[in-house]
Parts: sequence; structure tokens; C-alpha cells
Amino acid sequence: MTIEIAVRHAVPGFTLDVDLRLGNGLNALFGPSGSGKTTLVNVIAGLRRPGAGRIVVDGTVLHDSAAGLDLPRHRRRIGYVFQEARLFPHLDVRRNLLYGRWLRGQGGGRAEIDAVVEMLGIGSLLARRPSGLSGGEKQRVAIGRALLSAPRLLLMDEPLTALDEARKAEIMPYLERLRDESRVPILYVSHSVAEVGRLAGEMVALSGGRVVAHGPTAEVMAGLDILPGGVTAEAGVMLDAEVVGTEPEWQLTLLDTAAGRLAVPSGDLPAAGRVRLRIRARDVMLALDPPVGVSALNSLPGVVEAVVATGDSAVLLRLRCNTAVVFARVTRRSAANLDLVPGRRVHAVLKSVALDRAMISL
Amino acid sequence: MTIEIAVRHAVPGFTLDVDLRLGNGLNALFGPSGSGKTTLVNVIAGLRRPGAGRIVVDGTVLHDSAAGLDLPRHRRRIGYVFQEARLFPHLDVRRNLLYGRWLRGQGGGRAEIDAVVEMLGIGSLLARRPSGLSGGEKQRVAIGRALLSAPRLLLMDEPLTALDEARKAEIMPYLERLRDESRVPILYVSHSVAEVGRLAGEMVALSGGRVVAHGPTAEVMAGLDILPGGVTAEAGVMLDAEVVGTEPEWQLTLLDTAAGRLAVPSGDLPAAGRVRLRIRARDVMLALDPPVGVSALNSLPGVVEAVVATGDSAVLLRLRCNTAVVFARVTRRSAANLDLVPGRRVHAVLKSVALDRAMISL
Amino acid sequence: DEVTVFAAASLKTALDEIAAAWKAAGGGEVRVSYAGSSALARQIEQGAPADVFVSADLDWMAHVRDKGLVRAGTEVRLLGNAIVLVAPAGSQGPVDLADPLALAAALADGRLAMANVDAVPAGRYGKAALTALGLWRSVEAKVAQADNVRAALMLVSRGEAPLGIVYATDAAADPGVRIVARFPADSHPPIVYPAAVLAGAASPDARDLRRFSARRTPARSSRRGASSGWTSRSQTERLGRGHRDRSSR
Amino acid sequence: MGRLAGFELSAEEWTAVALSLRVAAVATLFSLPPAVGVALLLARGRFPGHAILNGLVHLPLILPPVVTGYLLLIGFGRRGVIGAALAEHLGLVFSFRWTGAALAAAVMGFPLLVRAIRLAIEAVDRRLEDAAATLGAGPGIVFATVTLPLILPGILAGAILAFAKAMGEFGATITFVSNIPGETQTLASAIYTFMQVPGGDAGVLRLTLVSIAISMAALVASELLSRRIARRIETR
Amino acid sequence: MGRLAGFELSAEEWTAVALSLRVAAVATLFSLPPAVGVALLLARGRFPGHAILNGLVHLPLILPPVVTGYLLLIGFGRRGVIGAALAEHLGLVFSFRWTGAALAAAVMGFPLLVRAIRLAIEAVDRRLEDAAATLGAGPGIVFATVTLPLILPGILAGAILAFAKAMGEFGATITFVSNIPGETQTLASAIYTFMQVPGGDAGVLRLTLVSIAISMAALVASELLSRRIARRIETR
Ligand SMILES: Nc1ncnc2c1ncn2[C@@H]1O[C@H](COP(=O)(O)OP(=O)(O)OP(=O)(O)O)[C@@H](O)[C@H]1O
Ligand SMILES: Nc1ncnc2c1ncn2[C@@H]1O[C@H](COP(=O)(O)OP(=O)(O)OP(=O)(O)O)[C@@H](O)[C@H]1O
Ligand code: MOO
Ligand SMILES: [Mg+2]
Ligand SMILES: [Mg+2]
Repeated sequence: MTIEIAVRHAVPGFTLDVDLRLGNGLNALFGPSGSGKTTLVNVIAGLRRPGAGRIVVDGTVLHDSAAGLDLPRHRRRIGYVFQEARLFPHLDVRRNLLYGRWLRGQGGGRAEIDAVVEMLGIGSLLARRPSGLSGGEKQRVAIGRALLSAPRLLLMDEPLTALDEARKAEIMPYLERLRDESRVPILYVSHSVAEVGRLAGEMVALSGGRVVAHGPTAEVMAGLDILPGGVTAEAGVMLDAEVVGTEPEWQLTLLDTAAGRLAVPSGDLPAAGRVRLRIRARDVMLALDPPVGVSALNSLPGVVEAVVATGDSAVLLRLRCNTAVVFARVTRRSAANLDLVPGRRVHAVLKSVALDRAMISL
Repeated sequence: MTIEIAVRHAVPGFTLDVDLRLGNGLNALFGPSGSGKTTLVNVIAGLRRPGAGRIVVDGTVLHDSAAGLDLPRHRRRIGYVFQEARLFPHLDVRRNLLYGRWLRGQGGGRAEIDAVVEMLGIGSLLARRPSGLSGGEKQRVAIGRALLSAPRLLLMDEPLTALDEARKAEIMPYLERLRDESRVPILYVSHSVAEVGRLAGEMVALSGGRVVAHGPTAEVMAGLDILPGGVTAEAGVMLDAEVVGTEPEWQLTLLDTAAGRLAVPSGDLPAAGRVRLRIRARDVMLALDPPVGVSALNSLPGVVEAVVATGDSAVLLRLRCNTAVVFARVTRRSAANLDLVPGRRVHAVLKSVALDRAMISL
Repeated sequence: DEVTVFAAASLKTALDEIAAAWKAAGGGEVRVSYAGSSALARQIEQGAPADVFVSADLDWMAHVRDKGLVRAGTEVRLLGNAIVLVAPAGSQGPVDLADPLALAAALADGRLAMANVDAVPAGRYGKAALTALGLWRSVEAKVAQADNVRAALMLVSRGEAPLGIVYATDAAADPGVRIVARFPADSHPPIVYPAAVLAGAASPDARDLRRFSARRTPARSSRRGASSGWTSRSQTERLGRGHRDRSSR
Repeated sequence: MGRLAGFELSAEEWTAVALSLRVAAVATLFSLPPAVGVALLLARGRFPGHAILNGLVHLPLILPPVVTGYLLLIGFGRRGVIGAALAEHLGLVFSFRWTGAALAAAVMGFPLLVRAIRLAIEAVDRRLEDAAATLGAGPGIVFATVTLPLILPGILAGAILAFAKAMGEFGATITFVSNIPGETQTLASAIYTFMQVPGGDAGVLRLTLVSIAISMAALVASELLSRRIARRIETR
Repeated sequence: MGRLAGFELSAEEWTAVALSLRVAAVATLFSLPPAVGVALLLARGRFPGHAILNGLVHLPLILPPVVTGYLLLIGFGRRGVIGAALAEHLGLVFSFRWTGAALAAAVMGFPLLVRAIRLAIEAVDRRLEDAAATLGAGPGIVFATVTLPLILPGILAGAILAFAKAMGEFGATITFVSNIPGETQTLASAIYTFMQVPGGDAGVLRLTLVSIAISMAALVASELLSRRIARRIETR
């Protein structure tokens, strides 16, 4: 399944102009406030008619200005979690949740409903009306409503912002399963690199209505420094990894990546199979010799390939560890002290606890 | 200036019951979705009348059920950034911004207005109406409106959620200045430990309408593991620090803390004076010997005092470095490998880049 | 059998009595629809299910007759009336209509309450009488024209207007006013309430009811007798003689 | 009819009361669906005849009621263009029937009904309708499941206005269907009749009080209902 | 009155047109502030007499207009309790004056005005008012700077209803202040007069068209204005 979006939409003072082809899975839409994320999502949902363009989802043409085609919004089968909850004030939470499902004639699926309700922690709210709900409660109901409407494409506009970390940590694995098992493609708007890094296979960075970066999340993340309003703290790489074993007594899981073997906390990780691991440049410490007597369990030998970017006090280095690229952010002084120039052999030292569940996507 | 809040407020299915005495500065209100944060803030603002209780801000009694006293909301001089923006749809952005200021007869202060507009990046929106603004734009205008109303207490309900990291990074120093210079106390609701850690002197953790932890942010943070829906990734300590020098060629600033001397990126830090530094347990690596040939610039000698908490795969250790407490989170395996038991001498190794601006508050 | 009568609203008291008497005398049910003559005439024109039409003046009866909706030879002058000048009950003395200045003087800066002088029969009779007496010009600007006679009467009895022109029957029924002058019968077209059986009448009783009514005018039947102000049938016939049916406006 | 004083109603007056209730209820109920349709068109539609439709709807308010009644008589009377057609094809006769009184009341109350519903429609947050559409609701379903429930208080407000108007209306009614006891004599026309005769004041007072009592009961009921609905859809 | 056919208006008819405009405009403008006040009370107030106030406001709709006119006469006539007091202390005379026609029109239009404004008030998002209060706005200022601007379209809608009603109202007017050319003879009374006369149809048609034209112009103007306001406060 692919999503093709080539649209131009102008309002006074702002023009959205994108040409994107997105694959299956969860695609992140990233960019500063006012960059056009919501506008793009609205155009896809049919809530705004683009000035010109073409939108095709999974072979179905949703819109084609040239051909005068415009599929009515209610036939697009697009689930949309709005930036503001938009719950129906006259329906209780249960009816809000089941609204889309009921319309699509999918009354059944009790198990699925229960699972969603459970995951969102809204079981006790079912009989309530939206007016008395807290901000985060509203947001959770809105997520549930979209999930339960059996969409063929899910648009989520900053769905987790009003939620606490614990709740996010419960919802994210659900989104991962949704992405992987039900194969519903998701377009996910977020300001959080952590969320995007964990969930998104591909990532689109918008700025001023235009696409400034697009590609596999790992690659785009690596270049985040150069993004407008850069999020240096989160720059890093994503590595494919295979679970090759566990150390049950320590609750550690061993991953084989192209960069080498790494031990990470087991948590809810599977005992076998493939996962993806994000390694932030700021979490990588460089040592000239293999470290001994330190608490960090992971140490990957590698070579400095390049100085990617230089800031006031820090530099971003590209390392090659085995066949993989890993980034490391160190102070300029350390880079000078250790003579971290291209060709220099180093060890990338990583604390296992820094490779926690937030850094791993299934 | 102090804030005294002792209120009980019940709605069907939920009871808020708090008794708090908050000091000056920025106080964080933290807790899972539905824990009563917005309810508490509404009670303080006078938007909900508590069933019983007493609220005193800076000697002024805002509410006293026993005495039958209830200061009308518009006389409370409380600036409130709502969880949803609540901009006036019939006024343009400029008039929205100046609404409170105009009412308090403070037409002047062009410089302040310009500074706020600049900081929020809403200069180009001034003539627009709220209806066409993006989510983040609305939120920024709402922040500006509250800031400019010359409040004696500022309530901010998740004010930065819809903003990108870059924008947050611009607004946070402003809030710090507000807190320190204009001495307006702030009650700040947030789910983000990073924000809270950076901004808040004191922190209140709510759960189910009750205060489950309250104290200096550093102390509460240290105990975050035990909080419901714990946010282990962010646990750590806050240290008072004095700027004792800079290394201009490396753009590094040297801080003296009770734990020892640390080098951090200079950024916009002052060349002298006091700051506070947050050190997350997950960023601390432990080494038995002083590390050499590594990129981490900071290494603090210390002694393991206690194993504070033990999780599946990690342990949280309390170290004493000089006179200060520092926490370190390491895998259980490392703790066993290195025999990290109370009394063990270690070196806490910290990357300078991990001590970036987000970890330092002025 | 039931008879449906379309009658001018001002006849309600009189016709209710006649209907009761008719029924007591062994007649069938009578349904009376009271409304303005103009409305009733237009409704008859549009095929209303009425058997008998009782108009407040000759004009609307003529209108209906001209449309061929009246059964020939059934027209009678059912009731007669007179117009009088009234003042609030507590007011002073009579007004001499022969004196060209008396009426205007009695009004002072007050209003002369009348029914609409262009549209409502009572108003038209009053205007004709005032004109004939040479008084119209002196009071024209002071006339307050009401929707109907009852409203004019009320203006006087409530003291809003010092004088008013109404039917003798109205003046007699309202203790709030007193008659201060009577208009000579020849100063205005005859005040008659013509009744006729309509061409489309469905009830065979209609003819009898009309005859019955013409015999039992309230002037004779009513307990209050002549004090009700209606003129007897004989007077009515007499008054009508010598005038064209359609009075000039 | 006799009894002019005293507060018991005569049989004929009870008939008028019953008829008024029936007329007002039927007029209000039957004009609801077209009123909702027209209000929707006026609130949401952008079409050439917008101003004309809007004007037409307000016409019964602008015209003196007797003129409206006269136009109804000409149009919907036995001999009227529409009246004749309706009688022939649908067997629906208005002239001099209580149905005609209901038609007159419906027409007179229509502008009030439409305006109330239109105001309610214009107050609906269209973002909620957008949300319903993304969940698969077509325009009809969006209307039935989102718009309609949200405008219910407005519909109720309009209905109570129309009902009250129907109780008080007589100008158009008496002109269109006359004032036939038991068939078209409503409370208002009965009051009018009493007003036309000397000494009718007691009758006027009596029937007026009845009319007020009925309308008040309807008013209070609608307020309670409306408050219940409003509580459910509070957005606060 | 003379001319029954032909489409030019007589001098007297022009006077009636001018008077109708004045009466309708004054009635609408002067009833706006009390209508806003009453609508606020009804929409927001929780007080014992709520149902009674609500009933009182609807009374002119429930009562046949002539009864309303009669009550006005009793209350505001020269000899009326209120009328006498007003005349004495404020020099404000209603009886047989155009001001009385305006009062009658205002009273008849009041329920329509109040209901429209009340619906608008009930649609206001009170969270915005709360926000204004935290910014230092007392109840009066909140009303003036937030509530009022937001209910403007509703006020406009009510005003146009009241204006249209004032153009068409004659039952209460003629009963209260009678039909004095140049003083209280409005277009509606003139039309009514023509209706009473055999052959008056042409006159009815002519004046009716004038009345419609005026009201249409007002209607179109209000629509345009309302749309401009609505565009400004769109929340979409
Ligand atoms: N009127 C009401 N009736 C019943 N429950 C209510 C009512 N108002 C609020 N609550 C409940 O009170 C609890 C606290 O709500 P509050 O808005 O204070 O939460 P919060 O801490 O701000 O949450 P969030 O982070 O999601 O905004 C919620 O569970 C909410 O559902
Ligand atoms: N009707 C309009 N008129 C003018 N500008 C508009 C209009 N609608 C949207 N815009 C502008 O378009 C830009 C993109 O808005 P959009 O809502 O897509 O931003 P966003 O990327 O979703 O931002 P955020 O993260 O703050 O939600 C904004 O600057 C907004 O002000
Ligand atoms: O418009 Mo009227 O004057 O209520 O019948
Ligand atoms: Mg957005
Ligand atoms: Mg909240």
C-alpha cells in the first residue's frame, strides 16, 4: 500500500506545496508550529480541498483536481485523531467511541473494543459525557474513536501531547501493533523526536509548507541538526536489530546490529525476532581504548568517518562501527583532546539503561 | 510571597483534596491524566468554587469557605494559560494579546509587549483572527495574553505541549526570567519531567486528587520511581551551581557544585552567578578508576551510599560525591560486575553534552 | 338540520338570542360564524359553506349579490340601528348637533372616536351624518378611527376620547358612556343589517330561519326590550325605504 | 352562549379550547420538518434565490395577518389554485375546516420557527460535523446524528414560539377559514368575537386566562425539556 | 383615500409609509436594550420568578393582538395607571400618538427579539467568558467585550424579526392608538382599511408591495451585516 500526495494549497500568507510518496507503516510528519502539518492532514482527510493536486491511497484516488475528482470525505475511510479532541458533546463516551464503528456496520469485535478501552484506560468513563472529561481523557477517547472506526488510513495529529509518560508508554506499543499487524498505514504528526523515532519508519519534515527532508526515519534523524529549529538533543541513528538471546538473570536482551552486539533491558521485548533501535548521538561516549571497570555494558569498536557538523561547543561525528553508521556528539574540546579526526579508531561506549524501551521499536 | 491552598472539591466520581503551601518561584504540578491538575488550577483561579477550603495568595484571601469569603475571579489578578487556548474569536491576535493589559490600564510597556511577541514568534500573526491559526500558534498567543496581563500569580496548564522543541527552547528562558526577575509565582502543570526539572523549584505530584509528593523538585524527582506511572527515565538530582569560569575557545562553562567541578556547554549561560543543574541518573556512568582517553569531560569521585531502588534490569544507586547526592542508574549486571555496594568508591562520569541547556536552569 | 350563518361580528348578542329562540321553537342547530363583513363576503365568494349571510351594511351584501351568490328574493332587512354621539358616563350635558361650533368646542383638544370612516359601516354612517350636518370639516382632523365600533366605544368609556360616534345598541349596552346626542335618521344612509339566503345554501332550514329572524327582532324578544337599541322590523323597513341599497361613500 | 360572567366555560368554549390545542399542535408539528429544511438552506446554502427564499419566509410577519389570510383564501380556498388541486389529488381540504386554521397558524408561525432553528444551526460547531464525516457519516447521517441533536434546543425554542403564536393568531385564521364554532372557531377567534360586542369583557377575560394557562403550561414544559437537553450537550 | 388603483402612492400613503418606517425603527431600537437584558436574565438567571418572566415575555404572542392592544390601552392610555404617570412625570404620551404605535409594535415584537437573543446567549461558549474574567474583566466588561460581540448576529436576527413584525402589526396598534392619518396610521392599518372596502383590492396590493419592498431591503441589509459579523467570529 502506498500513499501519494501531490498537492498545492494556498491561503493568504501560507502555501502548502508538497509532493510525497509514502509507504506502508507509520510515517511521521514533523516540523515546527505553523509549518503546515495540520493543513496537509486536513487536505488528505478531505476537510480542505486543495487548490490543485492529486491524492491516492492504496490505489484509490481520493482527489484529483485535474480530473475533477474528489471523493467525499465520508467515503475516504480515513480515521482522524484531531489536534483538538472534537468529541460529540451530546453522546456519552461509549457512543463517541462506537460512532464510526456503528456507521461502518461493524458492531461486533467486542474483544477489539475492550482491548482499546483497556489500553486507553477509559473503562471508567464510558457512561460519562465529554464535557466533564479532563484534557487527557478527551484525547484518549478521541484516539479510541478513530482506532475503532476501521480506517484504511489513520491520521493522527499530535495524539499523545496531553498524556503523561506512563500513559504514552502504554499506547505506543498498541500503535506499533496496529502498524505491524493490521497494516493500517498511519500518518503521525508529532513534535516529539522520541515518539517519532520509536514509531516511524519514514519521516517527513515540513517547514513553511514545504518538505525539507523525507526518508527513513534514521536517515532524517541523522540530519536533524540541519533542520530548521533543529532538535540537536535527539539526533541519532536507527539500527535494525535481531534479538539473539537473553540473560534472564539480569533481565537483559542481546541484540545483533550491523554495528555490533548490544545488551539492552528486556522489558517487554520479544525473545526472538527483529526490532529497531535508536541510538542518540548524545548518548554515545567515545573512548580510545576499550573501557574496563565501567558500568556501561556496550562498547562498539569503530572508525571516525567524518565531522558532520560543528556547533559552538560540540561536534557531531559520524562513526562507522562494522558496517553501520553511528553518530556521536562530543564537546569540541574532547574532539581536540582525543584527536577525533577522520580515520581515528575509537570505541563507542553506550550505557544499557540509555537503550531503554523508548529507544526500541518493534 | 506564599500560596496557601487547602481545598476539598468533589464531583461525582472524583474528589480533589489538597492542602499545600507553595513558595515563590515556579512550582510544578505533575501527575497522570485525570489526577485533578486542571481542577486544582480552576479552583485557584476562581472558575470552580471548592466545596470547602481556603486559598490565600501573598496574604490576600482569595477564598475562605468558612468565612464565606470568595474574591470574584476578575479581582484575583491571576493569569491563566488554559489547557485549550480559549482565544477570543472576535478579536484579532493583537487585541487578544492586549486584552488583559488594557483592562488593567497598562496600555504602555511597548518594550515588554515587543519582547513577548518576539519570544513567542507571533509578530506576523498580529492582524490575524484566531480561527485560522495553527494549534501551536493559538497556544503561543494564549501564553502571550496571560503573560501580558500583569498577573500576581500565573497558572499555566500544559502551556508548551503543542510546541516544537525549538520553540520551547525559546520560551523556557523567558519563563525563567519571569520567575526570577518579576517574581511572579507560577503554578505550572506539565507532563514533561524535562520542563519541570528545568523550571520548577518545587514540585507537587498529584494522583487521584491527592498530593502524593511535594517538595523541592530535586527531591521529588529522586523519588519519581515510586510515583504512580513512574517516569524512571527522568529521575535525577538538581544541584546548585556557581559559574566559576569559562573556556571561551571551547565554548565551555565551568560550574562548581557541591558534587565537584563540571564543564558544560556555554550556550547562553551567564559568565558568573548561580544556576541549577539537573543530572539524570540515566546519564551517569560509573567507573572504578578515573577514566582516561574518553570523550566525557566530567568525572566526579564519590562513594556508593545506597541502592535506592531495584528494577527488573536496572538499579538506582545513591552516590555521595563530595557533600552532594547524585543518583546513577546502571544495569543490575554492571552493579554486580563492579560490585557496586554501599561504601564502594567510584567515579561518576558525565558527558558534557548531556548537561546541555535543557538541564540547566538560571 | 344545521344552518350555518355568516354574520357581522357586531350582531353577536342579537343573533345569539335569535338562535336560541329558533331552537326553542323547534328549529335545528344554528352555527354562527362572526367576523368582519368584508372577510365573510370574500369567503362566500370563495365558496364558504354558509347558508345565510347577515352583513353589517348594504354594500357587502350588494357585493355578494352582484356575484350572483344570493338566492333571489330572499333578502330582508333583518335589523336596524341608529348612531349616537356618546361621552364618558360622568361627563356634562348634551351636545347640540345643530350648533356648528358645539361639537368642536366639546372636543376641545380631545379626539372624536369613530370606527374607520372609510371602511367600517359605523364609521361611514358617522362621517355621512357629520358631513350632512356640516360638521365634518370642523372635526375631521380630530377623528381617531378605530378598528370597529366596539373599539371606538371603548376609547370613550375608558376616557381616552371625550366623544365618540357609535351605534345606539352599543351605547345602550355600555354603562361607561352616556348618549349626548342622536343623529337625525335622514342625515346618513339607512343603518340596516340585511340578511339573505345564499345561492349555495345546503340547509333547507335556511329560508325558515331567515323568516323567523326577521319576525323576532331583539327589540321585541329581548327582556330588556327597546332599551337594547335595536330598531324594530317595521322601523327597519320604514327606514330603508327611499334609499338605494348601495350607499354612497 | 349566554354566560358572560363566571369562570366555567360553556360547551362551545370547551370546543374552542380543544380546537385551539389541536390547531396549535398540528400547526407546530407539521411545520417542523419544512422549517428545519428551510432553516438549513438559509443557514448553509449559497444559492441564487437565497434572499428571495428568506423574504418569502418572513412574509407572514411583514404582511398584516388579514392580508395573509386573504392570500391563503385565494390560494388554498375551495376555488383556489392550490386548494383545488390538493382537494382533488390528495383529498386534502383546508377551506373552512380546522385543517385550514392549522394551515393559517402554521404559516403565521413559520418565520419564528425558521429563525430559531437557523440561529441554532449557525451556532453548531462545524468541526464536529467534519469529525463525523471522517468517521464515515454521509451528509444525511451527519445531520441526523450530530447536527439535529445539537440544534434540538433551538428547534424546541422555535416550536414553543410557533405554538404560542398559533394560540394567539386570529387575523389570518378568521380571514381564511372564518369563525365557525366547532370547526374553525379557535380560542383567539372566540375572544375576538367577545371583543366585538358590548359587555363581552368578562368573556374576553375568561377565555384569555384559559389561553394563557395553556400556553404557560407549554412554555414551562418546553423550558424543562430544553434545560435537560442543554445539560446533556454542555460543552463547558 | 381616493385612489384605489394605479401604482403611485397618494400623499397620505406616503405619510403612512414614512410613519411605518419610523414606528418600526423606533420600536426595534428602543426594545433592543430591554430585550438583551431580559434575554440575559432568562438565559442565565436562576431565580424564583423565572417562569413568570418567561411567560410575560411571550404574552403578546399568546394573546390575540387586539387583546394586547386593549391591555396597552388600559395600562398606557391617558387614563391608564402607567400612562398617566409617564405623561405627568416624563411628559411621555402614548395615546393617539405615533409613539403609542411604536410602543404597540415594540411589545408585539418583544418575544421574537428576546427569543433570538436568548438563543444566541445560550450558544456562547462560557469558557471564553471565564478566560476574560481571569484577565481582569468584571461581569459588565465581560458582557460588553466578549458576550455582546459574540451574540451580535443573534441580536441582528431578532431585530429583523421585530422590524418585520412591526411592519405587519396592526391589531394591537389600531386598538391602542387607533388609526389617525399622519399620526398613527401605519402601512398595515392603511392596508387593513382597504381590505374592509369592497373593491379595495388594488389598494391592498399596492401598499402590500410597498411594505414588502421595505422589509426586503431591511432583510437583505441585515443578512449582509450578519454575514460580515459571522465571518469575523467564525470558530472553525
Ligand atoms: N463534572 C464532572 N463530573 C465528573 N467528573 C469530573 C467532572 N469534572 C472533572 N471530572 C473528573 O475529575 C478528574 C480530574 O480532572 P482534571 O481535568 O482536573 O484532570 P487533569 O489532571 O487536568 O488531567 P489531564 O492531564 O488529562 O488534563 C477527571 O477524572 C475528570 O474526569
Ligand atoms: N485561513 C487561513 N488564513 C491564513 N493562514 C492560515 C489559514 N489557515 C491556516 N493558516 C496558516 O497556515 C499555517 C499552517 O497551519 P497548520 O495548522 O497546518 O500548522 P501546523 O503545522 O499544524 O502547526 P501546529 O504544530 O502549530 O499545529 C499557519 O501559519 C497558519 O497560521
Ligand atoms: O400578527 Mo397578528 O396582529 O398576531 O394576528
Ligand atoms: Mg497543527
Ligand atoms: Mg487538565
